[in-house]
Amino acid sequence: MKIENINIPLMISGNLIENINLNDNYYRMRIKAPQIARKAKPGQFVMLSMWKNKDPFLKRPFSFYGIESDSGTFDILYKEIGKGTQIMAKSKAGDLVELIGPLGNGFKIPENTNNIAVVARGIGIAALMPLILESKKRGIAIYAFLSAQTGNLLLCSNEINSISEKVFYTTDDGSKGAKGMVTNFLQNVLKEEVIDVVYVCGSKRLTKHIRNLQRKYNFLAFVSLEEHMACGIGACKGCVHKTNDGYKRVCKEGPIFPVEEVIFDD
Amino acid sequence: MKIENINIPLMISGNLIENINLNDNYYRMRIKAPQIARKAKPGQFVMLSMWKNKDPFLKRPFSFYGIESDSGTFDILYKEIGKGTQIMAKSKAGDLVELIGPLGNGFKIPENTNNIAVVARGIGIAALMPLILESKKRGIAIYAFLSAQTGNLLLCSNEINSISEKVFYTTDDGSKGAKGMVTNFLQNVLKEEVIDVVYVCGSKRLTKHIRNLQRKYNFLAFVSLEEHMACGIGACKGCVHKTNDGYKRVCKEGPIFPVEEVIFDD
Amino acid sequence: MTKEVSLEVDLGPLHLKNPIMPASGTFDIRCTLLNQKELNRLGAILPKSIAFQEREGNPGPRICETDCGLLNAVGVPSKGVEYFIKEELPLLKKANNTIIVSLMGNSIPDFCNLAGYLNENKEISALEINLSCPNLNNGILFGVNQDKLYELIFNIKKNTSKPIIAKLSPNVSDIREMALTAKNAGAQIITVANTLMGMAIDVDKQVFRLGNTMGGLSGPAIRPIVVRMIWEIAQSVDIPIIGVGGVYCAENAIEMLLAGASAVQIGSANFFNPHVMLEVIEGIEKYLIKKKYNSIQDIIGLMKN
Amino acid sequence: MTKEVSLEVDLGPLHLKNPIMPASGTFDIRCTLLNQKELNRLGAILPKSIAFQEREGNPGPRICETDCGLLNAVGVPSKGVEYFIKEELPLLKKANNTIIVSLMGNSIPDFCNLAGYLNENKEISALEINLSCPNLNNGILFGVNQDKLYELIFNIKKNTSKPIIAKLSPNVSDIREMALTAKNAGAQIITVANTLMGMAIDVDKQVFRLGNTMGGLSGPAIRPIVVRMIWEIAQSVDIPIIGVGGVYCAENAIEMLLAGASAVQIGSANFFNPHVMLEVIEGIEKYLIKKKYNSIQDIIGLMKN
Ligand SMILES: Cc1cc2nc3c(=O)[nH]c(=O)nc-3n(C[C@H](O)[C@H](O)[C@H](O)COP(=O)(O)OP(=O)(O)OC[C@H]3O[C@@H](n4cnc5c(N)ncnc54)[C@H](O)[C@@H]3O)c2cc1C
Ligand SMILES: Cc1cc2nc3c(=O)[nH]c(=O)nc-3n(C[C@H](O)[C@H](O)[C@H](O)COP(=O)(O)OP(=O)(O)OC[C@H]3O[C@@H](n4cnc5c(N)ncnc54)[C@H](O)[C@@H]3O)c2cc1C
Ligand SMILES: Cc1cc2nc3c(=O)[nH]c(=O)nc-3n(C[C@H](O)[C@H](O)[C@H](O)COP(=O)(O)O)c2cc1C
Ligand SMILES: Cc1cc2nc3c(=O)[nH]c(=O)nc-3n(C[C@H](O)[C@H](O)[C@H](O)COP(=O)(O)O)c2cc1C
Ligand code: FES
Ligand code: FES
Repeated sequence: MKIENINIPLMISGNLIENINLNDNYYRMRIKAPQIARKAKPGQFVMLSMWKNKDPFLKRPFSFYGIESDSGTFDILYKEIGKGTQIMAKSKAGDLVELIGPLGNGFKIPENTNNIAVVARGIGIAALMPLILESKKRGIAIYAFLSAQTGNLLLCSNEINSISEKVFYTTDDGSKGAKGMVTNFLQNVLKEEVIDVVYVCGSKRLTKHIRNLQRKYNFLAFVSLEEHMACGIGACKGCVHKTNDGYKRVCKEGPIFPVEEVIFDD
Repeated sequence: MKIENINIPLMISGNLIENINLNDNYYRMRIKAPQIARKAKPGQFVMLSMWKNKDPFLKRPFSFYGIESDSGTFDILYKEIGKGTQIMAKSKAGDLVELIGPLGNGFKIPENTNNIAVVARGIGIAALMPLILESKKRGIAIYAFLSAQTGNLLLCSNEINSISEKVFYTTDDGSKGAKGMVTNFLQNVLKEEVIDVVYVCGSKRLTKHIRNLQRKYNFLAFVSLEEHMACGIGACKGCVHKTNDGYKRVCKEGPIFPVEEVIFDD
Repeated sequence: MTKEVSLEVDLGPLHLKNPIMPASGTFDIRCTLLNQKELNRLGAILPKSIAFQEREGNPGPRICETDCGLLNAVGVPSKGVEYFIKEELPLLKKANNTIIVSLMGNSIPDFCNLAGYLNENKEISALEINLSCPNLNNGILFGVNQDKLYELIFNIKKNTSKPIIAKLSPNVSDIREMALTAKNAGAQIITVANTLMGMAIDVDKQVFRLGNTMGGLSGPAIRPIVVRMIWEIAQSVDIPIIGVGGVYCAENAIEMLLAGASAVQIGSANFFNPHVMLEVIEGIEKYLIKKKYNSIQDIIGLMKN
Repeated sequence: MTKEVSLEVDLGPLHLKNPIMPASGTFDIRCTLLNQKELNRLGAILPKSIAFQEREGNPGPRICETDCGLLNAVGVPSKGVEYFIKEELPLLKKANNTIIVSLMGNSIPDFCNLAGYLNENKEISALEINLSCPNLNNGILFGVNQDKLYELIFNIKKNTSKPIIAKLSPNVSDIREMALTAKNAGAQIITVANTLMGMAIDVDKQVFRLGNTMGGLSGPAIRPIVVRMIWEIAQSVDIPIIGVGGVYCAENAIEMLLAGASAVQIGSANFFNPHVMLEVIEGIEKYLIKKKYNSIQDIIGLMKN
């Protein structure tokens, strides 16, 4: 009777286990919430709040960065940018975290996938990390294409290095890896070999490049989109993104979309 | 040129030194803010906030409960009741406290005062405490009349016991001291001896009783009033209380007023 | 929860088991965290405004958080009335036996067609008329023009036998006049209010924060304005009122009841707390018990001039 | 602070060294934490509205905090214009060389007398007309009635040669009409906006939270509404605008400038941060430098339809 009964999200309180400042404005948070951790899939997200008063007003969406169903915890990798993330950055182990999740559709890894490329800029790697780990588990070869403003903002590079076939870096200032577009590296790879699926974080610029490469090299490609969200569960129709098939809710029909369906206005 | 230049309040950040839950919803907070602690006088108050976002929106007024100019700290005794005090109750040593103060006019202790009575209910004792200590220092005999809902809410009774001539208690439930109005005890004392000055916390009921006794026994009497405040410095005209001489700002002309000037509507 | 106390309210022809329901556009029966039993505990269910024909709604961004509030420029994406009846109404029917349907149109005939089309459906308990949404061709909004408002409600009435709830716009200088006009035109109930028109600008990027330039402000920020409007109408127009705007806890809802509302809708608060409607129902019950009232009727409109 | 960038603004006949000043009623020269030098850095000083004769203001409680906002029902306590000139104006003169005086009256003659009385004082740079405060005898507010607004401004103009700033009420359905009316009547500048009418009820005690039943809502809660109104006027009426409502940081003030305001008043934010006006001036300067503008003029009204 309820259409989405099968995958109904939960609203529960979690417990902050740790909150670590990685560098600059980047933090990693571990939250204990077994009911959510057990259901979470790569590419999905939670709506989260650590505030009781009404400023900030809404919950904030964050991708699962790590999922540990055994210990009933999940991780979030986040960047401090505004009101909500400032409160998160100051929070301490033991604090309560109000959660709604898991939300959204998650990444699809088609059967018989031999290799994938992940393309991310900065914090965009957060959503892709569990996908990388899951792919590794399934024995899929991973090509990682990572970019950032500067070297020390190339997040999780050690971890990704250790489990990927190949990792390519670019930084805007050239402080690590090359300068320039990380998708040029991808193009070089595509010239040499077949990549089954490309996954890209929500960066408009990167996604457009992937779309262009896709037209040429014909691979499956998925993007994880971000839009401002009020509810996260599909009720408010606030988080839409333009697609070939009209406006789609990022929280409900997404956040993962086939790259070829997404339309960026310019 | 600036009329109140002599006593211009400061706006500074203080440091929370400790925050102790005394019992139930009652807390004591020690704040390091030497510039304010050095200027503070009994009966004055600070406007305080420990929140950066806009809910709660205003600062909150609190009386000086303890003043230690040597260590540059002052104490606040407070009851957790709403948005602001809830945040205060959760705060920890090291947190920043935004302060404006010292504010208001403070208690007057006339020359040649031999004895005083202090009359307080519950948290009302907070503003009177530094007055008691100051009186003690000056060798003035103190009669304390304390009431509360129940015994364990008779705050600071040990401390007051140790420095007062006599202490009278009433509780609503009779769990400590007598039941009934604490001002009946005062009346008994007044029948026997002359009290130079009576100081009462802002309780409307107590103040009205004092006013009646004052008519009969003719003593000086001062009350510490409370009104909702926006600015605390006299600018907004928001915190007025009715007096014989029209509306007076509690933050500026008060919070301490001669009892006979104050008008309570009913 | 002891059942000593009655939460039942009557809004003219409309009887509710309790006064709490979602505000249109903030609740979707297809994406709710509430289960069947919980949905049935609501006083009514009120889905997002529907249009006669399919509409896609506004371009993004549609949502922008403000201080204690939310600007939205969702518009009214709708799959049209036929889809609504086929796909959504059956779900609503199973969830609750009081269903209020919110109507949106671009013109008077638009609204009338919609009302007429729905008139047969016995499952629908009342129609709420969304007066503040779209522009008429001549640029005048129903919600801020007394003559247009009268004409609209008067004509809708001709096309339906269902109770009409006029959902007023708060963007007016005298809400009492609008309520009176709606009543005179035939509305049996007033909902006050829809969102206040607002705007936000990203000063770094120098762009409007909403795709549609302006949007409607909802949330706690606006509650004092709405409470005032409820009270003004309650003092001057004899018509049952549904209050809506910024309610996020039982105390907020009780404030509206005391001001004169007979029912209360909850909108934006559902977003950060999908259980809020249930908590408010419980909280009202507790309040009545604590204050020793037998019925919620005892507190509706308690605050007089 | 490098001085490469100009913050000077012209509002018709009124020249300001920068766009930031206090909102009437939220700043008192006799009780400020700002020192002489700091006071002189403000674009202008604007004390609380004055009345011709002494008035005591409203009974308490006069203040009530709401979510991200503040309801006030202070009314306009005033010692009268004579006292103002003798006791307050000399202090203002020493503090800043642009003094704007806010006028409040119960009737048109009231306002005219006040304007006439002040006309001689060379220290006063402009008069701001508080249109939303008191009730006329017949219960119509100047700020929400076009005809009354026109009549009032038109008549005040006859009694003064000083620039007239019409401070509009936001409690209207079309702020553009009000701005146009004020302009046509002779106002050279518009301040938008005063407070939105609101109410709050203490549900435990079942009493109004304000002594005067209703009050005016100010603070961050209302900023999106005011930004929208500034923008609406800027798109349609050719008159300089002073924006006011909910500004508490440079970003908020810049939002209003981008929307079309040439100056910005700061009200309630002074209460929790008495240094806010100075911080905003510095913040605007930094923004202009960072974005490589030479003058604040480059960003005023940048957001177009
Ligand atoms: C599906 C999804 C997954 C995300 N995963 C991550 C993640 O793993 N790590 C991470 O650091 N960030 C992630 N983001 C972005 C993150 O939600 C924002 O950075 C965060 O909401 C900012 O909140 P704030 O209060 O600090 O910023 P403010 O600017 O104060 O927020 C104001 C409003 O804008 C919204 N907002 C601001 N930036 C964004 C954004 N980029 N996307 C959506 N809403 C935004 C906020 O939610 C809030 O409603 C994700 C966003 C989405 C939609
Ligand atoms: C001069 C003065 C001295 C005070 N000294 C003390 C003290 O030493 N210890 C103590 O516990 N309390 C004291 N109070 C009362 C204290 O200010 C309030 O308890 C506090 O503001 C409540 O804030 P809240 O956010 O927790 O409550 P909320 O109810 O959420 O506050 C909402 C609004 O109401 C105001 N408010 C609520 N209660 C009061 C009150 N009793 N007086 C003034 N404003 C109020 C708040 O400041 C705020 O603006 C004093 C008040 C004044 C005026
Ligand atoms: C995202 C969103 C969508 C809305 N859609 C509608 C709608 O379709 N029809 C309508 O009448 N009101 C709509 N509203 C207004 C709400 O029903 C309600 O009147 C308003 O949000 C104030 O209540 P709140 O403060 O509790 O949210 C919408 C509000 C929001 C936030
Ligand atoms: C306590 C208080 C008193 C006010 N008094 C006046 C006044 O006397 N005259 C006037 O024109 N506006 C008055 N206002 C309105 C402010 O000038 C301003 O228009 C309004 O508060 C919105 O700005 P803000 O959100 O920055 O406070 C008053 C506002 C407050 C909060
Ligand atoms: S956030 Fe509400 S529909 Fe996506
Ligand atoms: S609180 Fe503003 S005048 Fe007293």
